[in-house]
Amino acid sequence: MSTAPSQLAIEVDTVGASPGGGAPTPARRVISTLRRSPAVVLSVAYIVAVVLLAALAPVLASITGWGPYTYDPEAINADLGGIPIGPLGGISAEHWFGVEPQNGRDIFARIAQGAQVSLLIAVSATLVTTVVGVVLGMVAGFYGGWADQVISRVMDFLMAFPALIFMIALLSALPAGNRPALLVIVLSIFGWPYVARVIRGQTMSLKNREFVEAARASGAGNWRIVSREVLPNLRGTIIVLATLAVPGYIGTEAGLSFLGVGVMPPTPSWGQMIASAVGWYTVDPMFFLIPGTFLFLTVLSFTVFGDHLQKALDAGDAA
Amino acid sequence: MNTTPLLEIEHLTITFPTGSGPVDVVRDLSAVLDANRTLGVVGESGSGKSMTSLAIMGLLPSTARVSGSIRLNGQELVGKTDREFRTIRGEKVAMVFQDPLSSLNPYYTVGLQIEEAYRSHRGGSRRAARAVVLDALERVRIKDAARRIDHYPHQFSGGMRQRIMIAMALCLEPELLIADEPTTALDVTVQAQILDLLAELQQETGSGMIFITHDLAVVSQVAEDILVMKDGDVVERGTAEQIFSNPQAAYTRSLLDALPRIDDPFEELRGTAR
Amino acid sequence: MVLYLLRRILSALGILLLISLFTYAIFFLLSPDPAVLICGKTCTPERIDQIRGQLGLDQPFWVQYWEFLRGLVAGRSYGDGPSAIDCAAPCLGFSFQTNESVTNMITSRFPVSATLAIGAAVLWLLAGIGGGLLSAVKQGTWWDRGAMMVALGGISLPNYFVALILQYVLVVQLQILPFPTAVEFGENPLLWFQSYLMPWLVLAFAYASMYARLVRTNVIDTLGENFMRTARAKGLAAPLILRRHALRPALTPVVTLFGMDFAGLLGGALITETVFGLNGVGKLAADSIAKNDQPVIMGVTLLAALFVVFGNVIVDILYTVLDPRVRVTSR
Amino acid sequence: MSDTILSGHNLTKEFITRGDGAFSASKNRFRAVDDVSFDVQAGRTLAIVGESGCGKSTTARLASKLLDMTSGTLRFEGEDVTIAGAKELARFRSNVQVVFQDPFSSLNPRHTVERIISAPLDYQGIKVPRGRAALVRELLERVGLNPDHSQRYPGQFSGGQAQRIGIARALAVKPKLVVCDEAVSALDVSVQAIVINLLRDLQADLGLSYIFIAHDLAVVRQIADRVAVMSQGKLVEQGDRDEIFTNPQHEYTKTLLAAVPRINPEWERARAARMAEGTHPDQDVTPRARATTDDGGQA
Repeated sequence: MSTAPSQLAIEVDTVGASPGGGAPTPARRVISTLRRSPAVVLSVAYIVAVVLLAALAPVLASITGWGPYTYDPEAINADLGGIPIGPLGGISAEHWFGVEPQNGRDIFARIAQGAQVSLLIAVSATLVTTVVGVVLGMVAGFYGGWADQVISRVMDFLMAFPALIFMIALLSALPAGNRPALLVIVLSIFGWPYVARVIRGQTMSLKNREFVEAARASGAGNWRIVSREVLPNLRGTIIVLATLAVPGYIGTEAGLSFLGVGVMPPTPSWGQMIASAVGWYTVDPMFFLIPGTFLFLTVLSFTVFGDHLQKALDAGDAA
Repeated sequence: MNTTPLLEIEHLTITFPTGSGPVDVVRDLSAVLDANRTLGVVGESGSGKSMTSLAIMGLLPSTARVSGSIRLNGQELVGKTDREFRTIRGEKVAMVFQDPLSSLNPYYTVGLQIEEAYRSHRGGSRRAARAVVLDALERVRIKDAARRIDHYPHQFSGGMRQRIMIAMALCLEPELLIADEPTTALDVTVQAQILDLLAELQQETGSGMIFITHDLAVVSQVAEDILVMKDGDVVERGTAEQIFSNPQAAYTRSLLDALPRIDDPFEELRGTAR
Repeated sequence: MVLYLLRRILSALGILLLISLFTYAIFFLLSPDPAVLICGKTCTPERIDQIRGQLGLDQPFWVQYWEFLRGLVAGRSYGDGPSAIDCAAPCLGFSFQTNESVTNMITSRFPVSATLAIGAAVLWLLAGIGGGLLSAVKQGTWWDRGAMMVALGGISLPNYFVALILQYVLVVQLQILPFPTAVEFGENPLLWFQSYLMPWLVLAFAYASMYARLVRTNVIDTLGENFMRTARAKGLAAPLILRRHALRPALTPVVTLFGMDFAGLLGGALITETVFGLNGVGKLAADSIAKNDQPVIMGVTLLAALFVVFGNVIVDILYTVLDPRVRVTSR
Repeated sequence: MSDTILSGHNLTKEFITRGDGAFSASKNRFRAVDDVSFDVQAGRTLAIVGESGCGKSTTARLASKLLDMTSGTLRFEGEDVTIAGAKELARFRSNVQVVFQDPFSSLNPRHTVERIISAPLDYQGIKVPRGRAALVRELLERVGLNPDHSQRYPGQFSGGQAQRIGIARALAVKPKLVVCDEAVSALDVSVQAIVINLLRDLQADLGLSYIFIAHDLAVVRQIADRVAVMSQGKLVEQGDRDEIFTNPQHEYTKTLLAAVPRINPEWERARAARMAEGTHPDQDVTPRARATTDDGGQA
């Protein structure tokens, strides 16, 4: 009925041309789009490598013979204030990424161990914030009324909080205890509103779509409508939000650890490794370059993957 | 009479590249339009009717390939650069679109949006332009124009917004007005007012008009000549009387048969066809 | 309009009150006894009791919180009689470490944070908006791809990592810049500029990247709007179309974002200030956290919250000015 | 003589709108439907017409119990369903189904056609002895779609096809009344004609009753038995179709009818005469057969 925008005629053709049998599901179409982008393939490959590195940290340590906490006095020059022996921060067949100044701990082992810690924290925080954010966002968006009022006010409040300063203050005041678990809790408290806000908005617009009314007219109750009509349409958004949340939490965890309130030594984390390298950056730049590069590439890969995922899903919706 | 017609389109073909090879959205379209006359272009969605008007305005996406000839007062438009088209757009050919709300910029007053059209072609002071704008708003029967000139698009109703679009198109007194589904988004009573207004204004200014629509009943009221389009092809052309009283193409006939009528002379006929 | 403003400010004050309550409660519950901290190692139980009495720590939580609030608004004095210490409004108490007035500590550090924030903001607005706009207009070209790749790097690189790289390359290797030092502008303008240059760049890089991506997306979305087609159909010149019709809708959301980001930075750029040793509010926060100096942490948190909350109010008001749809529907 | 299947008495719906501008928090009451009464006869079609914002869609939602009314009573087959418990509501839902305006928006894009069509059975816990898949195939065929397409997604169909899927869904629970809310407004003329024909055929075969909401009077003329005209929330006139179209009483109805664009009657007569003579070479191209292929219905 409307005047044809530029592609209309063309789209009609492609719709008609789709093969009779097993049509591609939306998910399969997205995956095949993503596989065509070299940036996505590289990112995913890198993420897989880091996950393997983290998962196999103990195995790798036994292969190289150096654990993350083992000192190697032979690898450092005590006379020169403890800088690593050899070029590039002591990179050698024995220590693949060199050693830490002063105590000679193997950087490769600590990177692997740090990957485990960082990923564990980021993924856990992502899981918690996604679940909490999706549930509260859908409740607020779908039911509206006082439920929405309460949830929205709490969200406003948490988002107005100077989160970083407060997280630091809170973490510094909290007892040592299980640092990674504390980090997950603190990150989640301030992280869920950002998920909930998006989910709430989308739920509100989905709620007014005719297919939700159609389901109601078909005799569906609220629970069925939420779980079977609304949730499947939020799937793409949730996946994108979660993918983009992971690098955010990795970065925040690293920042907090860099400031000395995150993961506590001797447990390694990438941010904390960079922090301990600050005093050495003039003489041993590899000490901060290696964990920094790992951190950067990890955040980058998740962001690239998330960006492309979002684009692919949007394109799928438009078609 | 051997004068050049206002608009002459010959063998116009518009092609878009797609993932599965090039697709013609308009194929070998020819048409002639004289001043003071209205050419109706009818077709269903995807028939290519809007593409033709965008080609005349030079507003097709840059990926589109255009071949054939479009001559305005004998001047060839196909192949002109975007910069060259600027002297045509607004000044010689103006356009009214389907959805007046999204066609107006929500951030600026309607006065400014009409004024900038005028001033970018004629120059002059803002004060002088404002007088022209006021006059244009009054000509499209906007009540209390002196106050409404400083209002924003969202403060007007759908019909009023379309009047503003028409005022914008007419303030430069173009020789050709292209109305692309100008009443589709409007209620039937408002549609009637807008159609009347367009007819009156055309009589005043003597401009030519291309009226694009999917609605056969509407086009029968406004157009003297009609093109029926389907999938990029012109399936039939003729005067309104020819098309409606003696359609030749099967497609035109099927469209006419399918058209629901308010006073239906075919009631019995359709009954037997069922 | 006045009513709206009033309501908005009231709700902002409410949020601030809640934040102060939460912060206060958390420190009240979680921190070790401040009296012990102040007193030091050689301390008698009597001395501790005396300090507690003077600071009002022997009072119940609500009384202490109320006193704190009253001090903020009306000022207060610790202890009584001739030994009482006066603290003028807005009173945030005294540092446990240095006994300095927290209000003074913050006001003396604030200019550094403001300088950092303003300088960085100028850079990132120029680079972010300019870069994003150019990318949008030249969509799909090498410039666009290059700029977006740099921006992707900018949002993925932790700024302390960038800081270390910059310092290593510019200061250690190339020796273009001196080691950053704390210099007043009046003392040595060149050195002052040089010591701020890297922090500005580091901070601006991250924000510029974010803004460039946002501006690009917004401009591309706006270019696809129907009213852009109308503008072209009117025969307007391309620069005018871009300047008037594309930019305003595309940049209005950027104003919101900028308000929030800038307000956040005024409350202190923790990491950047710490890395470059700039004595701003952010570094004050980091230092006081390290030393568990509660009144200072409390003060800095409240200041940051104040900026964020009122930044929010200002942005909302600005929005009603910038977007006529929000402005007029309300009448 | 037909029985009344659904009747609404003095239906009123008020919405409380919060001043959505930034500066006001005042609540306004807006009466979208104001004291509207109607009866739907079994096997017949009641059309409700009016311009945008007149309250006709809200009336449709009240009649299908998608919205709760502020006041008034709704009876289905004589039984008061104004306030329905879970059991009554379930019975109501299995008797009254809805077809919506936007064929794409009304189909969940993430579900297959089979799941969409069988959803009402699922939601109402209705068992199908011969299997859902078989029923879905049957329904697809009934509305003129290829039954082999049941595993496709809505995005793979044209507008007219998608609207047929919506109709098939409405038919799944064998309802007695179908509320069509602007069900053909979003379709091209030729597709519109096919869908209207389909609705008429279904009415004849299954004895369905319709409430047909539309803004297009010409469409209403084709399908309605009775017509109700609404303006600004009120029902201004109601009567048998021919009465309303040939002898409207209310000023508003007259304005509305006068505004409908018409083809010059002389041209129409000339064409009718030619068609009656059968001078057209390809007389066999009936609108229906022709347009079915355009729509791709059985393609």
